[in-house]
Amino acid sequence: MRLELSSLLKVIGDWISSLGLPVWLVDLIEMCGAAAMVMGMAFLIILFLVWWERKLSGHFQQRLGPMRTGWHGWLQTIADGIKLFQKEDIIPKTVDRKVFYWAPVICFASSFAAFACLPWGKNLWPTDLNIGILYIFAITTFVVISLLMAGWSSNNKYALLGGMRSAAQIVSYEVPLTLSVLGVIVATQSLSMVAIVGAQEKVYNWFIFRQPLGFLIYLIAATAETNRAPFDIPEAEQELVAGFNIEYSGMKFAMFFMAEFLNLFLVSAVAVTLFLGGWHGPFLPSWLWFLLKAFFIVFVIIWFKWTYPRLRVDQLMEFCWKFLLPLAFLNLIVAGFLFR
Amino acid sequence: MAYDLPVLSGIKNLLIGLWVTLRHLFSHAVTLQYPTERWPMPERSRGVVVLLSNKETGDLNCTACMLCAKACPCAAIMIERHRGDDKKWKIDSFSVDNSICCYCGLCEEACNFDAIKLTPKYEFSTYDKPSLTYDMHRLQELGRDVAYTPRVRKTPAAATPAMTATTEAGGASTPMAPRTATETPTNSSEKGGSA
Amino acid sequence: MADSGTIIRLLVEKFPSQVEAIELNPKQTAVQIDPRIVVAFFEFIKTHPDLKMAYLSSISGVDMTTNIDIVYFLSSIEYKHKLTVRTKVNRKGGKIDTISTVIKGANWFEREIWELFGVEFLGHPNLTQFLLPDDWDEGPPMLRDWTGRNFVKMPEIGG
Amino acid sequence: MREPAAGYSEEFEVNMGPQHPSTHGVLRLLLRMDGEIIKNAEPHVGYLHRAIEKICENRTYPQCIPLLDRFEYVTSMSTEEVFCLAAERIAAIEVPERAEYLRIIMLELDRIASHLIFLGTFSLDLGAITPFLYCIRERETIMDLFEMTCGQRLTYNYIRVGGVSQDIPEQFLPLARKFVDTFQHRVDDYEALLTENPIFLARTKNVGIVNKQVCLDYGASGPVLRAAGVEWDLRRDDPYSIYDRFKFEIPTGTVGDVWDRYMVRVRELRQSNEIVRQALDQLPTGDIKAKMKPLFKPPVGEVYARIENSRGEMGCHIISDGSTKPYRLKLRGGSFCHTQLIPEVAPGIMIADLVAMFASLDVILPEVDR
Repeated sequence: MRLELSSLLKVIGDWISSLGLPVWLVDLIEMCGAAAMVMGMAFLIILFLVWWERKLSGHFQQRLGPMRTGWHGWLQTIADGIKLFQKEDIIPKTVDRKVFYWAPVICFASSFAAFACLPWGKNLWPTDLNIGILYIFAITTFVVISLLMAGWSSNNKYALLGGMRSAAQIVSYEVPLTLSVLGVIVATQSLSMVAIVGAQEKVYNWFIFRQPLGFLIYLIAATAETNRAPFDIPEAEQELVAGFNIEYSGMKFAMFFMAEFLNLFLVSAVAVTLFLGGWHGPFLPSWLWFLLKAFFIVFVIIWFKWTYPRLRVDQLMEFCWKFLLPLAFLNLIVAGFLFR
Repeated sequence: MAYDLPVLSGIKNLLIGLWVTLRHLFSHAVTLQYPTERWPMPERSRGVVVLLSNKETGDLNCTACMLCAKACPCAAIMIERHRGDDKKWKIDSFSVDNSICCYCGLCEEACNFDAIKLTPKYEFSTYDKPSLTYDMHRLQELGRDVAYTPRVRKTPAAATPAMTATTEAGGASTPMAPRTATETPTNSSEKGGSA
Repeated sequence: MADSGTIIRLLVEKFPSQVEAIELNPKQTAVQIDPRIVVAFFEFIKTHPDLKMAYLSSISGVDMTTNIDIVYFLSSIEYKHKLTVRTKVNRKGGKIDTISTVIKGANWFEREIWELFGVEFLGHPNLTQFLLPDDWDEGPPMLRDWTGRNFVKMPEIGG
Repeated sequence: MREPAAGYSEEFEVNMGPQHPSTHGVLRLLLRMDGEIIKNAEPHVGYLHRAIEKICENRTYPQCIPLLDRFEYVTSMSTEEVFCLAAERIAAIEVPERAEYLRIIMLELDRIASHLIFLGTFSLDLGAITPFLYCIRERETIMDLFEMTCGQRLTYNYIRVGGVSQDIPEQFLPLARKFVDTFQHRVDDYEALLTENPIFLARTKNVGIVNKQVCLDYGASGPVLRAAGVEWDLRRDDPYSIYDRFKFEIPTGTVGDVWDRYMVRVRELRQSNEIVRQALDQLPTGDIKAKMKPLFKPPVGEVYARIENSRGEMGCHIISDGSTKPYRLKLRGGSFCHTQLIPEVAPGIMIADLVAMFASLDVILPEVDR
């Protein structure tokens, strides 16, 4: 009854295998199909998120946000995309060309690769790695490398400062992030995302109720991971004039821009899977539950951005190492006792 | 820690901040979508300078007395005139360079004959600077539809030609606002008008 | 709040020959001092217990066609009284001691007067150009007889 | 502040400005930095020098006023006031009651508008974008009040020597009263977003301290001086106009750090709001300009008038030689001295603090360059 997409996919899968193609070809097609679907889903989400953030920030500040392109400006992101696409992609002369060229690619690819093992709905996931959560955190640290590459290769003082700062920030917030997630893994005894979601059938055993401190630490560390508001030091416009992506323009800048929003959605999707019971929910189809919860977390993170001032670099580090980390350890110890 | 803060009051204030922004999320937007919705300009707002003309006869009120040109701080008003046969000044050309004009309204206050006025019009941007210098006809066209109440005159103004520099500073300039009774004894034109 | 009489009496006692009171249109406590004693004078009014004029509002240069006047405006925060101090410096190549050693705030005011009037401030820590464009070579512009290359005086709109 | 490692670390120079988003107007700060810590900061000004004083020597008194609006365009009402005050003292003109009250209303509204600009850009520099929009929303109401009376939103040209140019229209009073009543809650909103916010406190407490001694040395005035704990407000200590008829306190800080300067200005917002309310209550009827000849020709004289505008002491030194044009006009703005003290305070702090400290000085560059 609940319009599950997974049954539809099973029908397509059976039809392909019934074509009598060799086994390896069938797997290949299925994998490419899954990848294509996730790619399409990711781009749709980016389009929606960019528009949504501009409308939300508008209404937070008592203005309307984009209104001119289509009804309430829903074509705005497409217009931005076209503009960035046809803009001249300037590569400054004094720039280390290869590193400069590959930095945005790595940034976008690493945050997109983590979409592979997100459980979008009931048996609706590209792959179910048994080391799901570890894979996601491992892949997303590539972003740090790309920021350093961008900062260093742009041969520009401000970009260098911005790159260094963002690398230091993401590396140091990686630690409380993983520790807060360990609390959940201790309870579910498994790294696989599907198993984690499986352990949260009923609402009362969602991990947000069993691990509230873990959820809070995760949320704070996640906003820091995506370089967004109170922690958006790398492109602190006032001090460093756009930080590491000063020299980028055209599609390269678009790649960084998209990577940021992909990261934002990824972080909230992982939060939903770990703490808000993934795709479990009463009436609506499972994938819709997953998207609604993810967009709620995205709303909270956007909400932070438009309310809080920015922390200074050393305060940000001290907050992480001297405040968030001990809290994460405490949370892990409590989780250890709780789920013996 | 650079700032040792009681954590609880910190969290409380963070939440208060969130509540303020959320409250504004649902309040009505105050912005105006410009080309479609326009701001009703107050009638005193000082926009482009125009020359007013008599409703019936249609010719300019201006008697080429050069008071506005003297009063202008940026010398944006250029007037050429010649002495007509009946000893009165006739105006040849009157141009205002809108790229120099600073829209201060001193010319309007200096004019004794309601000839020049700043109207609430503001959309006159162009691509090239020379076209910002408006000549007499353009100023007159702009001023056609501008409503103004001519000043009450005690005796018909016998505007003697040699106008000494009398910048009439004082008294409300725009006709609509209540004029105060500032009797400014000027030797030339008789002007009064009490509120 | 010492009234102007006591202030001037105190000053004239301390510097008998070099300080005399002057009358200006709106009544105010103003003194004319000899440029040579500038530093000592300001040291005195800043530290004297009854005066304590430590707050320098501003220094303005005035081109009086015969010479250049430098006018200091001082007030005291504790006693809330004010003082205007005038000195004369000759017009071309005038020299006067800097008071930025006594009151640090005078630094930029003097630098501006050096740049716009051409008055030399001896011992000024950093007498370099700062308001006018870098390639300014038309001399101090605020002098009344100054005419630059493309300086157009506003036309007198006659009859 | 942690000292950087003793090992050799090569310092590098960074240009903050002149096209930097956080320098208000056009200021270039040449920073020699060792990593994040600033070794010394050297302000380069002069990008906005328009020689207002030279031009005014060739303009009659009424013609000077539109020029003075552009001297400090955020509170141009206070520049007009100080110029007219000086001219009236030379010519010994008595300004009628209603004109004085109108001037006070306009001045205090102008101070509120200027402090709102400060609040907006200050929080913008610290990263909080939303308060800027809320402050500008309030400022729009004030701009409408000004446009309704004098026709312009920024360069008002409203105050004349001897009074004001035009009387207020009918719809001014109801709108002004509505603004005065609702403004308190709006300030509560700003405070809720910023004042107790732990991130804001972390960025502003004990940061960029301009203590009392530095203030007095460099002639700092206004909120910067009051934040350092000195209770000095020209409206009370060097009274002009009719400020003695209004009840208002002078908020002062303690340490003189960024938070104190912010807090002094927020409290001043509330005080000015009270002054406008009292002035609206006591607004008498009567003439709006003194009786005088149309061509203003003051006697020979010299005066230095000064008023308390939102940035500190705004001074105007006029020397008149009896002609219709001022012989010499010298303008003194608060920002001139506040920019001067940056090299004294900047060494040793981080670049993010320098931005916060500079924003809290509320410096406006046209006032520095004239």
